[in-house]
Amino acid sequence: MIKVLFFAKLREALGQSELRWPLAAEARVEDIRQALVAKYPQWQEALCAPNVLMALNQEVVNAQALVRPGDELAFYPPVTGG
Amino acid sequence: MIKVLFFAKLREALGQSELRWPLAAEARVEDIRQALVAKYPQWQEALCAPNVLMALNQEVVNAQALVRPGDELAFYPPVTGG
Amino acid sequence: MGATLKVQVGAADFDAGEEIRRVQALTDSIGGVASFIGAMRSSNEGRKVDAMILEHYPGMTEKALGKIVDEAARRWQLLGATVVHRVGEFVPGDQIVLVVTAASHRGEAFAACEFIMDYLKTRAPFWKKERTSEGDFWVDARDSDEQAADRW
Amino acid sequence: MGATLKVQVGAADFDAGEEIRRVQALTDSIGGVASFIGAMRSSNEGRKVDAMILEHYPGMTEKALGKIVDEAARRWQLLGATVVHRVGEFVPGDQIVLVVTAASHRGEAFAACEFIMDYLKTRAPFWKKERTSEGDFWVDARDSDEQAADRW
Repeated sequence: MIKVLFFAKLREALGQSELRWPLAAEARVEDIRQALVAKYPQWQEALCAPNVLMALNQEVVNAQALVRPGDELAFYPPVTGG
Repeated sequence: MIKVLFFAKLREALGQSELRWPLAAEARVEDIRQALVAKYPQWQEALCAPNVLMALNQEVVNAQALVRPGDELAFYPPVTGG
Repeated sequence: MGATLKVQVGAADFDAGEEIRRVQALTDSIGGVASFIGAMRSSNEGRKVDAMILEHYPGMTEKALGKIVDEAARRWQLLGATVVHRVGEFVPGDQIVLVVTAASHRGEAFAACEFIMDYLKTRAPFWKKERTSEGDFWVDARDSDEQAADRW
Repeated sequence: MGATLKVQVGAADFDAGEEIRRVQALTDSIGGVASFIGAMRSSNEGRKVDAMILEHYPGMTEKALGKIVDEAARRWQLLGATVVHRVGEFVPGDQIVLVVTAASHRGEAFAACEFIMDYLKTRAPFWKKERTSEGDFWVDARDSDEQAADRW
């Protein structure tokens, strides 16, 4: 099991801020994104947009990073703080 | 008559902070410096040092600027504020 | 000597003068303290903004800011630094972010302060949503912010 | 809109927080306020300094600072700026100079603040004399300050 988080515009587009996702063995971030889209096809456009960023255990990663059971994975749009 | 001012290290080297200098017609800053040195030869080294700066009526000028009766002329070393 | 670094994220407003004083008091080796306050403006790109909501990623925000400040302290040998970033709802004129940096000389303090702001703008997980008379809109990331961060 | 610019030279200490607040309060078009405080350090180029005397050219100082601030306001479209420069005798830790600049965006506020400091260091008639256990010494102008001013 992993925790998956969505923020800001992406959170609103998906209508969801957090979910638990079954994960028995390690997988790439991109594999998990594709599995999410397979289950929720209406997420395709927002979740696979080229500007979507990813953080694994609160560190920025790219789509090839390895996710392990127990990890926290986040998807979010470009940041606009400050 | 003009007012001549000296500041900081230059003031200490000349042993003087201010003097009145007779000026009947306009003259260049350099002419006044040479006249001062003619009267006070011991000022030569400090007053003619290449890093000495000049201000005429509180505006930075070069040695060719024209001084008129009633003006305020200042000589001082490179500034070190801030 | 290690630098004293502080990062704070929360809804509470800050007192810039007080935060600056704390940094100044760290050591009398400090020759320069630079600071920056970001505030909410009453208009953005030509449209009037009534309010703003700032969302963040709790936990990651503090880590990301901590890393940025550590990096600045290392690069410019800071003697002290403080970052306070607010979250929640804002109206025009409200303070949003404060960065204070202290170093022996002004060049280091200025560079570190600007670096922290540029990195924070492009690397810390905050998102702004503007409330206008025509509805609520998420603020788009600016290319100019990305370019500013790429300088360093 | 014209910028509100303030220049103050005197012996009195300043409250940076208060000066920043005054600039912030000018208009809610302000998106960024940059500031810098220069302080007296306990050592300079390796030698311990017990006290410092700051001499200036009354009258010209205010004019020179006014011109520098006007130039900064024009170049970076400032919404407000304040410069306070103290004179007299100082001990380590004492505040010497404060520069505050406000603009719509942070880049302009930072650039103007650094420009004012760089110009002030090389163009305003102030002179520092350091008091050490080996006697009093006039501080020499630094080439690095001249180079910093030449950037702009």
